[in-house]
Amino acid sequence: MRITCPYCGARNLEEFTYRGDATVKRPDSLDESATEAWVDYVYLRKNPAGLHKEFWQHTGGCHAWLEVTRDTTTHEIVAVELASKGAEHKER
Amino acid sequence: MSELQSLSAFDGVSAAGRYGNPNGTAGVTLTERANLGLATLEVRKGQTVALAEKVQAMYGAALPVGPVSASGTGVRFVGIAPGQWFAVSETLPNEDLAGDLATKLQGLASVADHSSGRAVMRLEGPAVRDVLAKGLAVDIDPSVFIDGAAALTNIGHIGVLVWRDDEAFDLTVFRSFAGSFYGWLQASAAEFGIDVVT
Amino acid sequence: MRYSLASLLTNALTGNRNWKPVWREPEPKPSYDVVIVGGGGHGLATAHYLAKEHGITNVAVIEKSYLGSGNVGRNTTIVRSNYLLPGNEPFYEWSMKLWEGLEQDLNYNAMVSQRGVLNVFHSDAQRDAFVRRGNAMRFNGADAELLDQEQVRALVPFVDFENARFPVRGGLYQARGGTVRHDAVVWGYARSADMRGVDIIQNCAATGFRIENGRITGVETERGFIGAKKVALSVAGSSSRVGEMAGLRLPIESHVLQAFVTEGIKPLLDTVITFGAGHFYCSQSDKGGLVFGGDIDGYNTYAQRGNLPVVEDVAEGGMALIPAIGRLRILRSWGGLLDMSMDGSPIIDQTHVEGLYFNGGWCYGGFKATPASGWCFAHLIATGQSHPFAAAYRFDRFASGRVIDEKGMGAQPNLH
Amino acid sequence: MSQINRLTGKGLVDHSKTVSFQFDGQHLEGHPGDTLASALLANGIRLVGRSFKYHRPRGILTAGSEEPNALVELRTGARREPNTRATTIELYDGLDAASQNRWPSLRYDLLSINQLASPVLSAGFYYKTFMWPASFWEKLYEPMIRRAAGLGYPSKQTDPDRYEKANAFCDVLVVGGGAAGLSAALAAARTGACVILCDEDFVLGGRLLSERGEIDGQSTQDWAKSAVAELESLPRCRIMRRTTVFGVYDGGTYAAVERVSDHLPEPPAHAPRQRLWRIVAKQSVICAGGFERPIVFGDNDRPGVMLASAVRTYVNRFGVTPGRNAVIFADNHEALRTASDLADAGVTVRAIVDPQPQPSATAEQVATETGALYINGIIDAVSGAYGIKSVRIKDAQGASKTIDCDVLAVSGGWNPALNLTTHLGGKPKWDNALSCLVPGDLPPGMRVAGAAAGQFSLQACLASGEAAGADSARDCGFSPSAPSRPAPTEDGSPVAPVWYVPSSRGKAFVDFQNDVAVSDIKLAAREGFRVPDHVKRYTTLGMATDQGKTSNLNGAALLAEATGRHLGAVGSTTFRPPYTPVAIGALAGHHRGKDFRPTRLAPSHAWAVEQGAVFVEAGAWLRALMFPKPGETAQETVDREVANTRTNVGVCDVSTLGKIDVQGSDAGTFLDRVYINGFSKLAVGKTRYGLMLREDGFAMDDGTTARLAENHFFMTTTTANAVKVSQHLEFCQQVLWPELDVQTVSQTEQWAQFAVAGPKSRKIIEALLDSGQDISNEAFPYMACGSFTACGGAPARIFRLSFSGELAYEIGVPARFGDGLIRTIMRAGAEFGIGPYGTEALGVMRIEKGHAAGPELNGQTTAHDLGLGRMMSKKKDFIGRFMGQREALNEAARAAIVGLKPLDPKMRINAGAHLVKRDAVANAENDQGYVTSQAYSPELKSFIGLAMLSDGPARYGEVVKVCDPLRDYETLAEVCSPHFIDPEGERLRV
Repeated sequence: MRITCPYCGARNLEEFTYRGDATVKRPDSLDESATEAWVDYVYLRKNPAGLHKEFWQHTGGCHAWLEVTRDTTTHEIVAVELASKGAEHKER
Repeated sequence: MSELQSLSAFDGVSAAGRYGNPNGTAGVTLTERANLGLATLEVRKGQTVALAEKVQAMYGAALPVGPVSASGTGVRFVGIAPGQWFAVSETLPNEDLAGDLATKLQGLASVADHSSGRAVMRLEGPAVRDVLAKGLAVDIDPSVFIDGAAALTNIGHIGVLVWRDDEAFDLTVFRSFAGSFYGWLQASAAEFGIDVVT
Repeated sequence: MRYSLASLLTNALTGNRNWKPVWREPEPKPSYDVVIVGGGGHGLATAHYLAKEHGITNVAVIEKSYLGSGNVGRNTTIVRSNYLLPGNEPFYEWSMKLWEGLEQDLNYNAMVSQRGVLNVFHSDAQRDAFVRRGNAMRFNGADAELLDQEQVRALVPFVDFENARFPVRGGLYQARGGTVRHDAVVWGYARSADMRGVDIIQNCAATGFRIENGRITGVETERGFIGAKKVALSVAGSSSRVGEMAGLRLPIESHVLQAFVTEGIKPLLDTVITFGAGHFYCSQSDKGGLVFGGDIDGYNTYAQRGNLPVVEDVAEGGMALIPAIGRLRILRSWGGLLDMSMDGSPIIDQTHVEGLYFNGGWCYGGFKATPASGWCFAHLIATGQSHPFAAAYRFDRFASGRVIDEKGMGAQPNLH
Repeated sequence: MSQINRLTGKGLVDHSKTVSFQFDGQHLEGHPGDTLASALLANGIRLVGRSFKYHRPRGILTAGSEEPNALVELRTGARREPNTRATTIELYDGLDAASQNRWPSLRYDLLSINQLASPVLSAGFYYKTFMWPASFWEKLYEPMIRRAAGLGYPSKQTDPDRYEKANAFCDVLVVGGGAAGLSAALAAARTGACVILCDEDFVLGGRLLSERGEIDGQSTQDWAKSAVAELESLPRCRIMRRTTVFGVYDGGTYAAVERVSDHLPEPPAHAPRQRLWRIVAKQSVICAGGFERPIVFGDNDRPGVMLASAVRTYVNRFGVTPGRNAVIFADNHEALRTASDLADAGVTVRAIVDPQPQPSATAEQVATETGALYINGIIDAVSGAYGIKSVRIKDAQGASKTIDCDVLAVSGGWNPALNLTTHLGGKPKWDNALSCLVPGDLPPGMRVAGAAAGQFSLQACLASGEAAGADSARDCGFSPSAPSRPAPTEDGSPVAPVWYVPSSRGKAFVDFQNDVAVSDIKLAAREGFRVPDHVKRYTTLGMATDQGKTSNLNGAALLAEATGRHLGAVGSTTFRPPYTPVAIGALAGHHRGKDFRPTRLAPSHAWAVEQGAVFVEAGAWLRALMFPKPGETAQETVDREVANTRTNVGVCDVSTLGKIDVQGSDAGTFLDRVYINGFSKLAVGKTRYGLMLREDGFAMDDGTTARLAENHFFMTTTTANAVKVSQHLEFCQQVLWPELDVQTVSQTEQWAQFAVAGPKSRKIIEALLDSGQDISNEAFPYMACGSFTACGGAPARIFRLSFSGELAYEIGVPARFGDGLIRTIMRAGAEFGIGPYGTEALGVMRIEKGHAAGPELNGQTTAHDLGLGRMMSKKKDFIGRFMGQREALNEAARAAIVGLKPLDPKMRINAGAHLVKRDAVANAENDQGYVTSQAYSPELKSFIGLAMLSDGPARYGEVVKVCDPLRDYETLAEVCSPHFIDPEGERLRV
């Protein structure tokens, strides 16, 4: 499998480190009532057969964290973006 | 300067000479590039434009966007990651480069010294691409990997930053890996013969 | 027909014309007491123990493909009970005991071969971790021995003791561990369940579940609706896919584990060996091939195949441990879909749907767990109570924090 | 006897040179260009091996990599290669091969008695017996089976040869250098596209070398030569001979193995034996050719029975005839060429046997031309166990006739070699016209041409190859010229294949190597194994080293008949990598032995070697474990190093700890969120200990972080977790809080860092520092840090930290000065009795101080377990905060860290031992915890240990039993505080 890093270009699988589901969002850790959200965030996964948005880090290259959209039945990769996208506008 | 002896990363690792296939001219020549100034700079939040302008003004180099390198007066800036560059200098040796960058780019980039943390070597010769192909999973065909092109990747389980300088390839690995990397290089270059110059 | 040397001889004399099918191929009945989804090792074992231990025989096992087409036919056939944590060790030791009596129980030779399982270590820290594990095994009545370098050398003289990057300093050895002929496990359980009246229905994928006010009433399948008082899911790598039809969101990811076999050679390796400094474990099949594997590919997948980096990683581990295998050739590689749970340990539990039971999250442990998994799942289905050996395998451990994390890797399936 | 079956002047071998070799100790000769198989045949040798189960005598069936029978042990000693196909071994001078799976000899093999028992040894017989008594399986049955099973003997010695890996990139990869492959490569390469052409053979041409056709007025052999010449002249085209593409992986990745030196007695100096190629191609054209099918009939495995196409290969390419009297048994017209080729080579063709229902005029004519008898009928029986002597032929009318012959050329038609098209999950589809499976859906970027696509005729191969090559180049953005070869018109009327001859006598084999016969498949079907995968697993059909290349379809046909289904509906098993077996060594390449993984050396390594240090692997690092003096035991060394550090001063290289630079205006906030305790309020010039959790609330790593400047922190991690922590921080930065102004970068390699510990450490640091810099207790108290210059201007960072519990400093300088600094420290420390200490002594001292390390930070412990629960800030957000609060992670019953003192100080507290109450039995119910670390404390003159004990902190003073049944050891120990020495930390602050 080859992943096209938005910065480095297409590289072999061994350069990337997998983390998993990129659709989960970290809840507020100060909200003591968020137990269910936290259990879901840390432990529960959709694990779809088909398109899956997932975190990879290009640890063998630029160390960028990526959001890769990949078909788990064919391994076809349909999109790759930097996970930090939009950081610039977040700061405003 | 300090009375402490300064040792290069290849000290005790490589010795000058001809290795591997002894026939004909060596397929590759290895030259260590010791005492270079090496540093990383990472842009501070929201300072991308300002940093580029400052680098242009101070070092006469256009900070590259993407994995290529740009040379200014005495300093080469190699793109290694979004908002991150690896700076290399002969004129500002060892710790000097990081100091110089930190002062001049104050507030625009976070600078870290790597002059001691990396081993830098130059590989050239008729078989250089064949030797590198044994570890480098990146297409270095001249038509693709043009002069100045750079890649942060792995060779034989060792992280390596490589950039092309005309027909030569400069490679950097972390200092502690110098011995293992040299072992891989010797094995991979053996069939072509390798000249080690120091 | 009972299997024996006598039956072999008599049938040989009649040109082997009188052997009967190992299992029937019945049409599905309109309804059953229990429908087990998944005709793999765990599903069939569950059917066998439901019938044999609990007298529940109005049971159907439905399989989307052919029997044993999943992980039970795609693993490296290793059985062992060398676990560390209280939630796991009693369960796997019970599984070991069931393996030891399996062939007589099933009247089917699954070639349970207690040739020993050796885990080598390379450092004092690794040794201490193995000692902690070995003592946990002893505390639970399992067998375990700590071997020094010389004892390891005696078992596997061709291991690299001279020039290794990570020298072997000793090992943890379980003599009762070993290998089992994986397909025979499928056929043996299927034959036994079938003889006890269980309907085994191949090429019958579940397409949905009928749930009426919180209670399961049956399974929609490719071959029509099948009513059921209880439905039991035992679908390993397809857990999330099938579970979703019943509204389950599971602490599970599907990953691929590759395995390899070499050409058949005369006996070389008499035990099962696991490398502690790389990803490599290996045994030699009775046919002569070295059967080995390593780490999972490490990304979610439903394709039963992996990629090249892991192939190379496993080969490097193999050469580092046994440099004599360099000229042996890999004949075939394959991949199995692992139901990797978030703490690396399985789940055998009821679901929020009344009458719907779940069995999954087996990670690497599925094959060796087959008998105990079937035993405990059958107990849960029959009695509604978790079996003591599987008491820790519940969904609620993730919310409570009582996770069973053998490797201490945390909530990241591909690290277990 | 020398080469009695060599056809003088024929073929591509070099008749002018001879090559000598050995088979089973017999000295023989061949020519350069031979394979072992062709050379054996040239010498009249037909008996080459024995089958797997019945040990039946076997000869040579094919001329390619699909060979199931002629497997030998090639080479001897450490280089012995079992199961090597005689048909693919390139003959070299001095080649030494031996037959296998026979004892005592190939001709007289004891286990051939298995044949007599074959009715009992039917498919799956072993599942039905060997069950009583259970214990006999390991003792008796299995060893017996294992000895009989397997084929060749492996070498048990280290493989002496080198292997390597290489990467290649191209526009178009062409797999196979036959008619289709050469056309494809030409069409693509002529456009200027970057093309790689791989062929498993040592001469390119494929079937072109084996047939006597014509292309563009040239012989096929000459055309192949000129095509190769043109390809070699094209700058961006690379031809890789002896290179098998064995696997297709995602993203256009193709794995190939190049047999660099296998055609030589041993690899030349500096050359590897084999090389693994990882080829990344934008487009690929699979031109792997096809496999001819045997016909299944009684005793169809006798030496001398050979595929018709293989016979042509031996005659036309190698100038060898497999025999002098031939019979042809084929259901198709193409095989008739075998008769003509043999006849023209001066070999007597006795008969052409045509099993088709209707007689064939064409066949009859060829028979007349070749002086052979034409019989529309079947082979009824074969005689000659060690080499076929005659065949009995039965004609359509039932009349039978026996004909003497020494070679029987068989053809049941062809199958495409479509294996590579299915590696990514593509399913082959049934083609009724061709009566075989053809490629189905192809992976992105892949095309198939020639026989591999079911285009069997020469014209079709050339045309489909050219088209596929051109289209592939076009898809890479090049512009090919218009096709020069018209797609051929319908090539011959398809005939229904004859799969097997039901009426013939003797065992009829489907899978030769594994001895799977027609009866086995019928039995499997009878027992309910009706899908190909079940039949395969039950009978072992297609599991042999040829993976069913010559047997799968015949097996499926028999299964179809046995289960009353149409063959197209039966389906097939799955092809998986590798296409042909691949040496494990090639897949490992350089990475074996010491090169398995790289080794990281610390800045003081060379110096430590000079001191005679003993080293230990710490992840990728080699660290000094201890510095023994002559005559010391390990325990004495460690005791000395500890005692000296506690009484005088010691030095230890701690450069391997992870060091991470954290900068930016939000650096403090960032650290607050990754550590359980706060850092944003840490004063500049101060250092603080911190603990990190995973998001699930369990401990991940710990270390100290120094604030060098307002916006500049310097974090240290454990050696083991350095990489993991970096990646974790990058995730937090880039994914969780991209809005923060924080930059992190690893500085592990930049700084050589040494711990100087002991009552006299300050004197040494003072001696190192350049004048005018004050590190007195007042100016530079415990946990202080700062930047200084040392030894004449070297930049130095000093941290007043202590892992040992003594007055101690860590001094860091740029790594290039590391070697110089350790030598200077030793010189400066000499007068104070300085001594180096290794990780073992370091471990002892940290245990004496109760500092958690790897064994405690094992991923299963929480802040509470480590006695750090109170550090968890209630006010702020941090990783692991929420899940870390779960009751199960904080309840008293959890095992938490304690110290253990043996009642008898001479008794060890074995690490890994479990803990039970003093009088309790050692079993699971009573298990209350485990020992994580143990050491001998010279100061306390006692063994001590750290342990995780249920409700431990509340049990100080209680005596527990330390149980290590694994090592048959027990002792009693008192639970105490983990801080054995200087619990108040006074020594740190002097």
